[in-house]
Amino acid sequence: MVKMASMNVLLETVQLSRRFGGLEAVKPTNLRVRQGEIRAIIGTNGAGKTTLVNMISGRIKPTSGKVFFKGRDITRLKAYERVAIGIVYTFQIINIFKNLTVYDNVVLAVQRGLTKGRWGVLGLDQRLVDREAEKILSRIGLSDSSSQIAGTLPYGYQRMLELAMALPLKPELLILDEPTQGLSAEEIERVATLIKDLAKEVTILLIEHNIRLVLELADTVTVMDKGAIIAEGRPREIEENAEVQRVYLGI
Amino acid sequence: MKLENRRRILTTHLSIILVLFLLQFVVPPFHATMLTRIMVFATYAVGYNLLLGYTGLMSLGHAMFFSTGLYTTGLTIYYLDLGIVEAFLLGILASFVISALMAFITLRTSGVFFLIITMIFSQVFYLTTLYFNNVTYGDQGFVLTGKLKPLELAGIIIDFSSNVVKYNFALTLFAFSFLLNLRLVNSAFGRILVAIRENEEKAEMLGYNTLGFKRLALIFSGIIAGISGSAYALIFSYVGSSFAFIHNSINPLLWTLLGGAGTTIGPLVGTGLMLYLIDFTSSLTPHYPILVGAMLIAVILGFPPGVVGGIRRRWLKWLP
Amino acid sequence: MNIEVAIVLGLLDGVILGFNIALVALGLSIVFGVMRIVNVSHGEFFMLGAVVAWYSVTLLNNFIIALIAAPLMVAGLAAVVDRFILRPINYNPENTIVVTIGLLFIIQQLVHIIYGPYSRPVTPPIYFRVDFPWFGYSGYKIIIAGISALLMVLTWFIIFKTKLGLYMRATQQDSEIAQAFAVPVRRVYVTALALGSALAAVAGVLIAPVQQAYYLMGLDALLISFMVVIIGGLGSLSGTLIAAFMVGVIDGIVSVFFSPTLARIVASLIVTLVLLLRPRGLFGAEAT
Amino acid sequence: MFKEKLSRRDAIKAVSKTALAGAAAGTGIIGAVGGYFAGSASIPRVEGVQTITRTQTVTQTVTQSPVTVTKTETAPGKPPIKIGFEVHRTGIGAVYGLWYERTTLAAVNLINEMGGIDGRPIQLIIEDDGTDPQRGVQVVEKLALEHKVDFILGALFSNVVLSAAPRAGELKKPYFAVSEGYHVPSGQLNRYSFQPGITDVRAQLEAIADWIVENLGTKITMIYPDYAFGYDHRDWFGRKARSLGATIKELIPIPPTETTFTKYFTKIPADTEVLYHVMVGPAVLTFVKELGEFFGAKRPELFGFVDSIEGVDLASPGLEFLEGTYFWEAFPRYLDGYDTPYHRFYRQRVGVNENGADVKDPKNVSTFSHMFSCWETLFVIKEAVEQSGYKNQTPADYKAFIETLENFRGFNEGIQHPHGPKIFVGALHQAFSHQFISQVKNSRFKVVHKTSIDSGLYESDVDYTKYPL
Repeated sequence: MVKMASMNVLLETVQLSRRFGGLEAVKPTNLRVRQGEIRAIIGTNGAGKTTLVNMISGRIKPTSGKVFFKGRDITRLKAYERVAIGIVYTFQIINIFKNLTVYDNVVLAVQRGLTKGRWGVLGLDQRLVDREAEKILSRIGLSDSSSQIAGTLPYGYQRMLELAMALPLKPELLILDEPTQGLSAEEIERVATLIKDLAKEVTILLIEHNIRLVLELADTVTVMDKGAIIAEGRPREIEENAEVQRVYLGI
Repeated sequence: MKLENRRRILTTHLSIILVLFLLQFVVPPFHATMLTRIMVFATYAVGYNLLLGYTGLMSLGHAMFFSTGLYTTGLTIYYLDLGIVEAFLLGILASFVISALMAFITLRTSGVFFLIITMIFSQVFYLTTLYFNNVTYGDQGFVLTGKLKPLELAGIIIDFSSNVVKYNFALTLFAFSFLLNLRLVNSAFGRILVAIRENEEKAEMLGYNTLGFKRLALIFSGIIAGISGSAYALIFSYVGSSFAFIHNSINPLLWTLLGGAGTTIGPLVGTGLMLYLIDFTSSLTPHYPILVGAMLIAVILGFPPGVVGGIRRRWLKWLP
Repeated sequence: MNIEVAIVLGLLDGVILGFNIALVALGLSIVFGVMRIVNVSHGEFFMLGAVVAWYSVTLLNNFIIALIAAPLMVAGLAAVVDRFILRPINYNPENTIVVTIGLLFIIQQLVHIIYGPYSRPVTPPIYFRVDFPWFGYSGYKIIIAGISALLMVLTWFIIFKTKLGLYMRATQQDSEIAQAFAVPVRRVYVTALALGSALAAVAGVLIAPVQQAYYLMGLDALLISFMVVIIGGLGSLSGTLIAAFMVGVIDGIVSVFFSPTLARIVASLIVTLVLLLRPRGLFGAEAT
Repeated sequence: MFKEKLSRRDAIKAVSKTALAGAAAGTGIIGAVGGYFAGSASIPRVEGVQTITRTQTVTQTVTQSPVTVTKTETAPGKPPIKIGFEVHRTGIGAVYGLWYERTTLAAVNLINEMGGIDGRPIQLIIEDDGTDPQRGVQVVEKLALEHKVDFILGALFSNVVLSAAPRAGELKKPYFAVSEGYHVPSGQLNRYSFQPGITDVRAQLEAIADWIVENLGTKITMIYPDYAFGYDHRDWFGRKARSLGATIKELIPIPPTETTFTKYFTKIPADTEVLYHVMVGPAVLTFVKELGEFFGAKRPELFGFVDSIEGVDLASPGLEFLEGTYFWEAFPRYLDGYDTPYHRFYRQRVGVNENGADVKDPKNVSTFSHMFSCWETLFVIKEAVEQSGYKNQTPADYKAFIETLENFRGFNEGIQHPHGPKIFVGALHQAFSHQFISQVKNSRFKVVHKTSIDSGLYESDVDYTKYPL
């Protein structure tokens, strides 16, 4: 049983593993994410990145092992409870309320952020909610299209919206699962700036294929292969790591 | 829901209630009784819509909630000689208990399975009313005539055998559930239900206890259905097991879909349309149930948003 | 009363009616398995079978014709339903239930108009009485069991030994992947619905001489096959059969020793338990 | 026996006097007069108990009926009298509904030919209730408030009667049930609900129990549907049979939804002498067939209720087993069971042949045993309107109408009452008549016994005349 980790470790997984039937998607893994860093996880498809972060965000249960957040064992917490303590996850495939207005999307996040406790949301000051929502909207420059149906926004804006919806939840650990997937060059730029901007306030766990972006953003890079961590270090070190080059860059 | 719309919405709903109130002075007596019936069943539909239209859960077991109110009120008056108020409140209490129970059992399933399990539980309830027919008189049912003690409010005697009382009692209950529903769906709560309907996974990742909110929705829905059941017992003074049968679960489904699922006004419109349609066609042909069938198919195939849903889509975007 | 006799008879009745229930439930199960939809009007197809039986016996004085005509007609009807009602709504599970409820009302009323409100008896093709030591029993019922068994073997053959069956099973596994492997999913859907409905119709024909042909007889058949299919596991053939015999026997025996209504209540509660604890049914495949 | 039983209630005492007097007189049927009789002033001659022995072969065909109707034109310019008819055109009551409608139309036509009611033609307004309690209430409201009918000819099925009658009471419309259920006389309805057309089930059982116990056996097993109608049988017959020294060996309730019955037969005790079965609903044929398969030749005596096979041809496949068994009939399906000119006349007008089937389609068997209640009820309304001087829908006129009706003591046999004379107990709002017991011979009913009217009378504390108007 691991004793409580040093103060600056925000998230820690201990021998965390998951198997689907015969396949061991994630072998027992120990991952440590420090407060305030941007941590990137890279690896080929099926390396187990998404499974790992899903266990961290609580969307799937681990087969064995534990997850600690700020030293507290949260392995048993449900996903929505983890959100409440500051672990926020954004999906790999854009996942917003496509049939609702941009405004409603943001408000749903805002009102959650404004309430503590289970049913607190039932008695909420609508004016306050509106004000907060406006702030968020203007931050991502969607104030004008607030009454537009979210699904009709350009792809990039949908991604921006999704990221923006994470803010009101006051995350301490923000898990971004391939946020630039399918975005155009300048859309990627916009997202990148937003991430840098966010990083001032929160710790970020970033799954990303776009190496350039990873090297540009990440403080630390973790490389996964076949469900296990094979390397970890500063971007530069990783770039030079022969092992990584072999499995990942295929060199 | 933006603030500027709130006033507009409230006035719309209040004026609908006002119109319903005024109608009783102008329409011929038969239509007054039809409206009474419509308002009772519209209340039922409002409850159903909260679950189907806003939370996206399709139940085939609401006859159970309706009948819980119906039987509790009916039996307590019949055997315990309770007053109308007590019996009515007990009816609400009972439907709360039952729907809470169901909320915790049935919501472990989802989709088609939720639909089937609610249907089966409702079937169990129906069979139970038959099984204990030495108490419930089963399919034959029992009558409350002469057992409804007139109420005395501030010197005014309220006698439930009078059509005026029936009408305004129905109106009061409808107005109550109508506005309660409006309040719910226009609140943060309602927005969460819609979020669950639209994308439960995302709603959970926004930190909402989706299961908890679904339970809450089912309970509200069940209570409102129960209220209409109790009201039916008091207004039409007959209690029988046919109200627990599956057909009575299909009715609110049809009414809601026809009027427009996920609209606050839809249930009233749907119920009104359907009851009048049946009353009209039944005098032309004995085979009016065909109409019910045709309607169900027509709405799903031809006009998914339903009447009010369509109006909202085309003209009044601000309608809740 | 004589307990042994009751049990013997309960078993006999249970198994023999189990066969008939199984036939109806099998149809429901195939449709769900392949298309992932619940056809609420399935019971009406059963009823149509019985009504057709009455017509062919009364007008043509021939029972066999019904055995062939009924399933064909119903299969045709099913194909129409698939094309003009289910496909347009993309087989959306909830909507399918709503429209098939609608279909239920329409079929019922059409039969009411054409065939009338009467509950009409149908002369069995063969009639003899089997004498057991303690009681007599209808020979025709035993024949029903035989034919039903035959039809189930046939169904099994179609599903496990033919290309069509392969397609069906593939679609049941995952319709997208099946599509990718050039399985004509749409046609598989039509066939599945037709086959499932036809089974219900045959069951209706067979049962007509035992019960009668009545325009409201469908709902009860539907509810029972619901139970069977859920206990057996939606989409699981073997499960459906075992469950059918279980339900048959339970109904056969319990309702004699206790109140039949109580038996129904208990059965329903068992079903809900199964749904909650093993959503895939007692004999259904386990979750992966 | 009647003495201490009837000493309670004056009404019933008066009745029994007339009945007994009738029994003493013991003469046949009275002339074509028909009509009502009030108080004990005019004593009707009512047939006493007699077992029909001699087979009456039908010589003349139904069409040559001796009864002559004096045709009268309805007084010109008089407004029609509106009668609303709540009928089961759909749902489980549909078969009955079909024939009830036909009988009612026949009666209305006849009455109008005879000059209508109080010189006013009857305008019949028909509404279907789908055999559904909820719609039943709606129909009453529609008839009373929209069509503004004077009277409502009510429903047959218990649940519909029970849901509709209270509403009719609230709307202060006289409601005439044509059900045989124990609803009206049980006192749970109101001052406005009557059942003058047909005897209620309790009275039927009171009347026939003696015969069953005397002629068929004392060890009785009862099979009945597991719902309200079945319980009426279980309770009322059970009580009466025990009081007559019979033992009920076993009670076997069967759910309405049941489709196969063999399994229940194992519960029938071996020493059962009489198997009392009342099954309503479509499953009855299966029931009988399986009964046959189960027992074969070695069966106990069977006593059943014609309700089971109303509208069903006795020659239907599988019913052979009923050969030699006994049935209760309210009104003999086969003319020769109770061959009177009025009966013939009635059949002719309704269009039913001497075998109880449609004259046009002999395969289409009527619900003959019950449907006469519509016919006779309409004539009771006519009688009461004319006696009470009811003119229009004022509280005063309704009061007069109801009180007049409550003062009726019975109805003489005639074209108005082809089913035979009736005793009417005003306090119960209920009529009492002969009951018939028939045996199945050569796939047709053969009446073997006709009970006296007063054997059906039971004591009751219900007194509708004390209910508010």
